[in-house]
Amino acid sequence: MEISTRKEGSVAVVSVKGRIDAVTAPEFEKGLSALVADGDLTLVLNFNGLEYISSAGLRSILVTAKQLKAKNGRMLFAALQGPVKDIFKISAFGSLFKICDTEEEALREI
Amino acid sequence: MEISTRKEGSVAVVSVKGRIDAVTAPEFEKGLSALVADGDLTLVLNFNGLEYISSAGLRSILVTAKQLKAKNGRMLFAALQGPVKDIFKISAFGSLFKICDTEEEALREI
Amino acid sequence: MGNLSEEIRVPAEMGYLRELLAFVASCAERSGFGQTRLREIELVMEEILVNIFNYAYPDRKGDVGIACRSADDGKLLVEITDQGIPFDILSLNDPDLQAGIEERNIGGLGVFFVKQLIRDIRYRRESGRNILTLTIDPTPAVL
Amino acid sequence: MGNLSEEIRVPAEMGYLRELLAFVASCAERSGFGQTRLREIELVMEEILVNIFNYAYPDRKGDVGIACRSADDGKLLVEITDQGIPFDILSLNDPDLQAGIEERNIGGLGVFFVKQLIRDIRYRRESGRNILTLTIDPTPAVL
Ligand SMILES: Nc1ncnc2c1ncn2[C@@H]1O[C@H](COP(=O)(O)OP(=O)(O)O)[C@@H](O)[C@H]1O
Ligand SMILES: Nc1ncnc2c1ncn2[C@@H]1O[C@H](COP(=O)(O)OP(=O)(O)O)[C@@H](O)[C@H]1O
Repeated sequence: MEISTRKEGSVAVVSVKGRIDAVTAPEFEKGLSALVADGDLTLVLNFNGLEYISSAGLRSILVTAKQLKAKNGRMLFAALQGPVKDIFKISAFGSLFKICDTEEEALREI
Repeated sequence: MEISTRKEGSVAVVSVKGRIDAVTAPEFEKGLSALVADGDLTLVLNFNGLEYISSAGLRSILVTAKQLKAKNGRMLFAALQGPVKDIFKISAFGSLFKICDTEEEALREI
Repeated sequence: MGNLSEEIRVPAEMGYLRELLAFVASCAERSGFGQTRLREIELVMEEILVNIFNYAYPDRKGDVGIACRSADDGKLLVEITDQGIPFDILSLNDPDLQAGIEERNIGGLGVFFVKQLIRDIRYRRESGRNILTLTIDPTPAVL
Repeated sequence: MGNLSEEIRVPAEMGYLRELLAFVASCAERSGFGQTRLREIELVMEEILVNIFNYAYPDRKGDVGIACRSADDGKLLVEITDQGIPFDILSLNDPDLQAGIEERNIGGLGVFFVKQLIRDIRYRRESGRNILTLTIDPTPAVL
């Protein structure tokens, strides 16, 4: 897994490549929590390069979402690929988060 | 494993890449036997790209060497890399075959 | 399991996850499963194994075993065995997918995925072991 | 073998060779063995396993098992088990390396490599099984 973060105005865009599984989820969660702790309130997760996510990764997302919610922040998702999209669907994450086809669309949503 | 063969005058130069193990040795042996059956009497084996050889590969070499010997032909070896060189050493193949540092040297030997 | 099955047994620790996933993947490939179903099986196996690593042995170290065998109709039988505390995956309720972010439980998705992706799951406790048997259809479920 | 060992068991067929080699390689990597010794171990394991595929079960199908365990002094213990015909690798004579091309036996190099690369080899026959135990030093032998 590779994470890179950049700022677009007040939005933190987090791009994740590779696999978020039980081995890599702790690092993913630490990255997200650090942003929230630093005061970032809007996160766009660009999953264009993400090939695989397991429940460990969804758990990290929920943990971060709860932290953001407590501060009136939010999380959006962009560019989910086939297998990750299906995992989001069976987890009904679409009812919790805005999920956009592209990063640009997510940034326009804010 | 990848085998490619070309002619240099009357010499057949056989270059082998990858691994000669019990799985690939039959194909390697078939390639050599086909040359001998076609009347090639001098084979130079360029092992520059060969990473691994097990006893199954040495067996194929001995089978071919015996076929060649019966027809007064011969086999030379060139460009053995570290692990393959060591296997040749513990098998004492140096006393059976001419082993050269480069293909050019092998071709000059003939 | 039958005679020509494949088996692996390793310590129940996260460091062995990738090796175990590779083992099951090669069993499923050998049974002729397609890429999509292989991905689903990988997810299912990760969820089951990580739970065993995390929960089966709360106060000691232990092992986990996997056995694979081809079954009828191109199906693959996968049996996961541990000697941890008794746990029946089938006894858990599904998570509440209607809940909002604040109410939503952060756990429970792993077992839910397993049940969504594999129709035929059997559990038994036998001489101190949890034995979970998945009879896996080659047809993809959702992924 | 001890509790925290790793084990694999598969049909004794060539199609499983790469999987078995990968299994032993990850045991040896986990024990901290270096690249050179890993290559030697790969060769040794190929030779032993291919012989079991080719010779252990002349008239039926059967399995082969491998168990790995860390031992003292950073050594790795590898135990190879089959239920084939009794065969003690240690009983074979070394090939005649002085022979010329015509006299030289085309076989016999596999077992010879195993003996050259592993100093501590033990064989026993136990309840219908061949059990070969290699105690593998992390120091490369020749390769
Ligand atoms: N092998 C196991 N042994 C004991 N308890 C388990 C085991 N697997 C799962 N559990 C229990 O079931 C719960 C739900 O598991 P799961 O759906 O994977 O979600 P999570 O692990 O994220 O909580 C776990 O929190 C744990 O309490
Ligand atoms: N597992 C085994 N069971 C029975 N016989 C064996 C076994 N392994 C080796 N042998 C015998 O030992 C001989 C030498 O084996 P090896 O040194 O690997 O050379 P090769 O297999 O090329 O003949 C084999 O030809 C075979 O007769």
